Amino acid sequence: MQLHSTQEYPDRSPDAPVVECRDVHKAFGHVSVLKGVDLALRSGTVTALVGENGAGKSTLMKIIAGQEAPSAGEIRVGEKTLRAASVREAREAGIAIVPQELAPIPDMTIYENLFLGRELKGALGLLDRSAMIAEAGRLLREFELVVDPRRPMRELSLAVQQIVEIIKSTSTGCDVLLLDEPTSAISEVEVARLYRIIDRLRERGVAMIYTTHKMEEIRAVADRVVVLRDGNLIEDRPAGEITDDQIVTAMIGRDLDEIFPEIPPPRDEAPRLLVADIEVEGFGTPVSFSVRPGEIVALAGLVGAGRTELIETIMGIRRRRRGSVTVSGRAVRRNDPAAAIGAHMAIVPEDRQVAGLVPRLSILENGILPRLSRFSVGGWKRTALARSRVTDVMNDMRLRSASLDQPVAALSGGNQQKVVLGRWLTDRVDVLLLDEPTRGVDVGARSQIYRIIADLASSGMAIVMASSDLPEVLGLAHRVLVMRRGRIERDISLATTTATAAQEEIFSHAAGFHASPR
Amino acid sequence: GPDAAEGGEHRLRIGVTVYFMSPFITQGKEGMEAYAKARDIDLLWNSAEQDVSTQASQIDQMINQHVDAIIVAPVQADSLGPQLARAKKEGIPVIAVNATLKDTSNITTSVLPDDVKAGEQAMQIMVDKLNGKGRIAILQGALGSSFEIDRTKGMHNILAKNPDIEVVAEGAADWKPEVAGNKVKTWLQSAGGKIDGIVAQNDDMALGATKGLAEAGRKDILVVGIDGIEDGLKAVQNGSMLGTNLQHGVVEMAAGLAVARLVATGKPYQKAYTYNMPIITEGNVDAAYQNVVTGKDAFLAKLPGLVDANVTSGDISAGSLNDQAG
Amino acid sequence: MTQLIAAGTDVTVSKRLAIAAKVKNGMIANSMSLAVLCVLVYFSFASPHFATAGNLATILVAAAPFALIACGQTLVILTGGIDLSVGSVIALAAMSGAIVAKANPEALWLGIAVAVAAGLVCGAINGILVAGLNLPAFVATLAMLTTASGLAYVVGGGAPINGIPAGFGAFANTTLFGLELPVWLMFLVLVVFALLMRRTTYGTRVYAVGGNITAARIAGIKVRGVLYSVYAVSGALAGLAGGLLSSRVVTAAPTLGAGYELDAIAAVVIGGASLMGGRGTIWGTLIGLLLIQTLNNGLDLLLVPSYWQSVIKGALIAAAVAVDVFVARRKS
Amino acid sequence: MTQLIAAGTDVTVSKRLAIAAKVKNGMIANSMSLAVLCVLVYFSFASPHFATAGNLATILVAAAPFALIACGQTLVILTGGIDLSVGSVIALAAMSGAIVAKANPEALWLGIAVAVAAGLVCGAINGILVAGLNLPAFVATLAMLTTASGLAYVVGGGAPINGIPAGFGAFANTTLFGLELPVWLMFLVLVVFALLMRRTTYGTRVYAVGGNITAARIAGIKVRGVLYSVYAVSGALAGLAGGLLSSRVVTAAPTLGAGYELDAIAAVVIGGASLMGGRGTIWGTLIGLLLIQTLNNGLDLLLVPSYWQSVIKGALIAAAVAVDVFVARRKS
Ligand SMILES: Nc1ncnc2c1ncn2[C@@H]1O[C@H](COP(=O)(O)OP(=O)(O)OP(=O)(O)O)[C@@H](O)[C@H]1O
Ligand SMILES: Nc1ncnc2c1ncn2[C@@H]1O[C@H](COP(=O)(O)OP(=O)(O)OP(=O)(O)O)[C@@H](O)[C@H]1O
Ligand SMILES: [Mg+2]
Ligand SMILES: [Mg+2]
Repeated sequence: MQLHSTQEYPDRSPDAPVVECRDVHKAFGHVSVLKGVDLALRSGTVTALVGENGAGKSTLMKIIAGQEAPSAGEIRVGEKTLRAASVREAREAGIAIVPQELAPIPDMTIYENLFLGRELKGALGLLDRSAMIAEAGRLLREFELVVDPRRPMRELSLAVQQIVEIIKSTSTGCDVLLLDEPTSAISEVEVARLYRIIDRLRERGVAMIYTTHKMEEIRAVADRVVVLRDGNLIEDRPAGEITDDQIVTAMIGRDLDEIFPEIPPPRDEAPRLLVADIEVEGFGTPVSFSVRPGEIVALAGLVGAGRTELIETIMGIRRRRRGSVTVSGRAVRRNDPAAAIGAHMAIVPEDRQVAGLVPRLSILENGILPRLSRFSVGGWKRTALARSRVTDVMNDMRLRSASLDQPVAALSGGNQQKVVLGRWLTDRVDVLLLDEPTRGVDVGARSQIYRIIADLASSGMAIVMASSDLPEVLGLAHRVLVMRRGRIERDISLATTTATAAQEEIFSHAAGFHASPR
Repeated sequence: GPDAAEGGEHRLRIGVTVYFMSPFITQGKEGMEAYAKARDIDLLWNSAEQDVSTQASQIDQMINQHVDAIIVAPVQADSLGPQLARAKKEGIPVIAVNATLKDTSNITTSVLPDDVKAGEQAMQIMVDKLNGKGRIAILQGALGSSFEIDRTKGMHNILAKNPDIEVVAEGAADWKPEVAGNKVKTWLQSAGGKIDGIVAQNDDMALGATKGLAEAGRKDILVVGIDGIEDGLKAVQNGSMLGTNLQHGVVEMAAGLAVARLVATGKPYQKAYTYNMPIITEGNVDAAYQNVVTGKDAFLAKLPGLVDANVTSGDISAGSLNDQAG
Repeated sequence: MTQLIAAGTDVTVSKRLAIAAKVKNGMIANSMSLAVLCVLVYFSFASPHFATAGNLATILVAAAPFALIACGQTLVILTGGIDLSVGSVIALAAMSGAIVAKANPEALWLGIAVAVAAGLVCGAINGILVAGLNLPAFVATLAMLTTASGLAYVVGGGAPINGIPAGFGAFANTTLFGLELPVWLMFLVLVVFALLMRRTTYGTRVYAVGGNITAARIAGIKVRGVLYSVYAVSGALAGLAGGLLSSRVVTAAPTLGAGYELDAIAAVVIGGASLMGGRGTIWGTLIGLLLIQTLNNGLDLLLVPSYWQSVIKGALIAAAVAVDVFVARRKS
Repeated sequence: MTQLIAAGTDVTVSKRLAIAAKVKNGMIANSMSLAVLCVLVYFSFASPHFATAGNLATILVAAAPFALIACGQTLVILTGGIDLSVGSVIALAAMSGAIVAKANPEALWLGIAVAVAAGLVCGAINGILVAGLNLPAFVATLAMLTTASGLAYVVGGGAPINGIPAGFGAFANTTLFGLELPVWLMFLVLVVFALLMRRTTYGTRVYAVGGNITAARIAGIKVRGVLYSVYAVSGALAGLAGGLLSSRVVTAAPTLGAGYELDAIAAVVIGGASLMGGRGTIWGTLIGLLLIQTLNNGLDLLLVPSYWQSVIKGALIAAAVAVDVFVARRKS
């Protein structure tokens, strides 16, 4: 299997940097985000770029890729200084990026997205669609993704979109590849496939930056670790010469104790959430389960197992044709998120860009969005009350922002995630549905969010959490429901199973090795 | 036409395409329908919604259907050359009604108002009232239509003879009262309030002007219009307008159909018919109001006879004002 | 400077910051207000008749019906929609109102009420088409534009309504403290809608639906209700505008209001709103409206020929928005 | 760039699948085509004059100028923009062309050339405003609508152009194999643009820019160039339409083409395009156009009064699109 059949790669001296950032500064208005970053990437190496949410990682990558102009400093490729904010020049210099916030063209098909800007042409210079479809199919199969390349992008889950984005950037024959949290939406099986691709690119001499908040990934791919804090590059060492604790300390400027808090056992009361015989759209097998007050139930499974669909169906976002959802003994009207909210349910959706936030509205307004009636009298907004409550919860969440009146679009990805969770906590929540709750959240904030989840559970909330992050599942949940093809394959109690055994069981059931005969 | 022989008796099918269903045309349609009913004519009525291209297609459609004659109130004076040439080739007579067609080579005859004269008459009313000296403003219709062009021309004909009349403002209010009201108020500002009269190219704008003047507290300023619509006649009755010109759509358009019938049945006809708009002032406004508004149904009942007589005599505006004339 | 909102942040400080930001973004720094100011100053110098109380009142009276429909249009555009039908809804409302007023000379206010009701019905149908049947707003309101315009002719049998009692003019022509009733009504509507959008949860809902409809739905906002309401409001305001327009000239024609939708949409977009939804303010719309209306009036005052007026207006609007866009990009 | 031709993949199978998918998505399953078919069948029964060769030719001739501007409009809308100016660009182009034709009776083709050139200039200015100065397309082209309309009056001194040599009518009225030249031109333009959009990288770029401008930029597409080009194309096609229209009736008036932009945009949107950009096809536009033009012709043939025509057209368009939307949602 070879990605590039015809491209020739010139010999390069292994020590000469392929791309170099020189004294890069960036400020948004008065907010200084990068304060003089020097970074040189060498051919065939993977540099892990780590840092807290809002440290400036994505900003640095965007500057390298020509999507943003630096306030000062320059990007050099070989002997040449790239023109600021010119995507074209960066591309021509061989720089490709998998952006953190994906940029698919939803109305185009997978293959059109894959070949955007480098379409295959046949006779008369006309597009050769069948060749593109065939080649796209091959690239997708290589990623073990069984999906028709002619499907429009908009029909695909975030995970598949992310995979397509990875394939798109890794198959261009680039010399520099910037991966900005490429694994935030995909599960471990896909991550492993990504590692294989990265290894191949490394052999081919591609210089890579890899941003992630997951220590295992750093360990798996990185040759070198670079830590950004508050816009300064404060650590730059070979991966072998730095410990996990050192990385964390460099990132957050202090030591971090145990990531996972103590989780008290669930209360021995009647179930707070009762899901009975509901069908996940597109699958057709009824699903039932219950969650007690104080219990954290994790949904595990591979990408496409139907976890997101299940959660959305419970919340009334997806159509529920049959079955019932009961909260504290009262049935919740179906297909009506407002009714679910009225029943004190809350959701943190998987894709915050599409489903979570109104990017142009301020943090404050996004903060009160699900609780408009609480923060108003007769429709009149109680701004002072809203401001103080939202300030409180966002402080609890350790949100980094210039002010509550900043549009959420201007926040870093992890901080946006905090807004999406925090905004529910201004009022009572009985059932909390979390879909990949720590997607793109840094370790410090993640342990903070885990603590909050634990606190919420101990206060009697019922929590359902879909997560592709296995340590998170094992460290937080009381119970794991393993999903496959829209049904619950297995109900594992973590109180009675060891972590390794549980992990093995989750894997095998998710992959279908234990598939029950139908 | 294919349906021509129907019970031995040839029932006429006449196509009509008008520029737009303006109030005038709507009124005229009633006249045409009354006449068509009395004389057993099938009317194929289309409106071009102010689009020449649509009108060209409608004429094509009528040629396709082999009508006996086409009556056209053109969107534009100098247009439709190829379509009318085709009609001529197919032997279908074309009669222009209400608005002119510049190229007369393809039209059989026409029934037209004298818009230049209407403009002259409107301006003359004003000039007479001001004794040949004063400051006036002119409200034009939508620029470029033949009505606007001819009425403007007529007004300037009179102005040329009266050098002591000063035009302080002249602009288009697109035939619309609300636009005219705003324009007039603005002009009053720019003229420092020194305007003696306003001549409008239709009654709608004249009425809008009277409203604008009332808002500005200047009911002393004289206003003249053209067309003689219901509210315009009323305004002349109650003195808020000085005068207008009556263009009686019912009479004018029905005359067009009567002429088309002459042509289609091979009777003799004149090369052109002209509708002269009677001047309406305080003195004769009541009779006009009677014809146009209060006694409309009675008037329609005797319209076919009146129109046939008019077409024969050649004076097609006769009876527009005085019903006893029919 | 990025700062962690420390526990116990002083609320008043962040409030003061918020106000400062608002002033900066919404008013002083808005170069469009400056453009309007330039136009005002230019006309004041160019014509001695421009900056007079009487003329300013004339501008306001002419602006009033546009302000009403532009308010409704702002709401619609904020949700990411568009209402092309307002022009012919004005005509239909005016015709219906005029017929009723003519038939009930003893209860002329019925005319205005019927006009508003007719507008509301049209708006509600738009709302059903867009919110209920998921038609693209452009198609739905374009269909309504055509239909309502046809109905306006049907109502009057193809002709304008003449012979309306003179008393019907009272609504638009009564003067209160030196200004006509429609002007006061315009002020009232502007203030009410500005408050509605800034200070009430309804406003937040409208912004949320336009900013991200999926997120709004998941946050429990009844998206359909919001969509429905903005079209209904826009229709009702168009109906009111139609009633006032026909009261002003004491007549009603099926062509009344034709093309007004473009002026109203232009005002909203010149005022900084995005046709993609989620961005725009009533204040911005007012500025856009003032620019258009001042140009109309000033160019008339300077006796610029009608067609040159079009040329100048088009060029100036493009220039003003270009400067606005340029400044906005420089700032960010 | 890399060449990624797979060895050993069964190309023919996937090709066959692709065709099947295309047929399903683009034609048979498109309920809008069905709506057009229903309308055609209804009129054929309702009027003996409808389904005649002569009448179908009349429909095609009337459709031709709309097809030209609708093609350009499709491109503009695919990029997420809108071109409101086409109506008055038609007028300006027709006026300029007519003046030149009148002055050069020995070289009448100059008239058409000048019309196209005038349209191209207007389109290019739109392109500069949108792509270069980042004006919202709505504002830029609305300003052009106003300006070009004013200029059309200026060119003719406020009046239509009279006295154009009759020979100027040859362009639009010459018949070739039973159909007028504009009809052949329409076919040509439709085929060329359909190919352009489906089979060339230019088409892909247009879709990409409208689908997600950031992604397009990241993929190295010259976004400005693409934006610029679609407005220029739209302007040039409007210019050509203006030339043909004035040749058809051998006249040119400043009001020619007024309001055509709405019909063209309606055709595009009825054909399934999204005003947000990225979705739509030339084929869909053609279907939308056929619906509108067939309704115009058939209702005229049935002698439906013009204002009832408006009502019926509005209601039918809303209904057809509602069914289309409903079917599309059911499918997905
Ligand atoms: N357009 C913008 N306007 C203003 N501030 C911005 C903008 N984009 C980013 N920022 C700010 O810049 C800082 C750095 O953001 P960036 O996205 O680079 O962080 P990051 O390191 O990638 O974080 P994460 O791990 O959450 O993705 C953040 O504080 C963010 O609020
Ligand atoms: N590997 C795949 N191959 C083909 N289709 C897939 C694959 N993964 C996902 N899909 C498509 O995406 C749809 C939903 O997947 P989605 O990722 O939302 O499920 P999920 O269980 O929530 O997964 P996760 O939460 O891990 O992303 C599936 O119905 C399927 O059509
Ligand atoms: Mg980031
Ligand atoms: Mg999921």
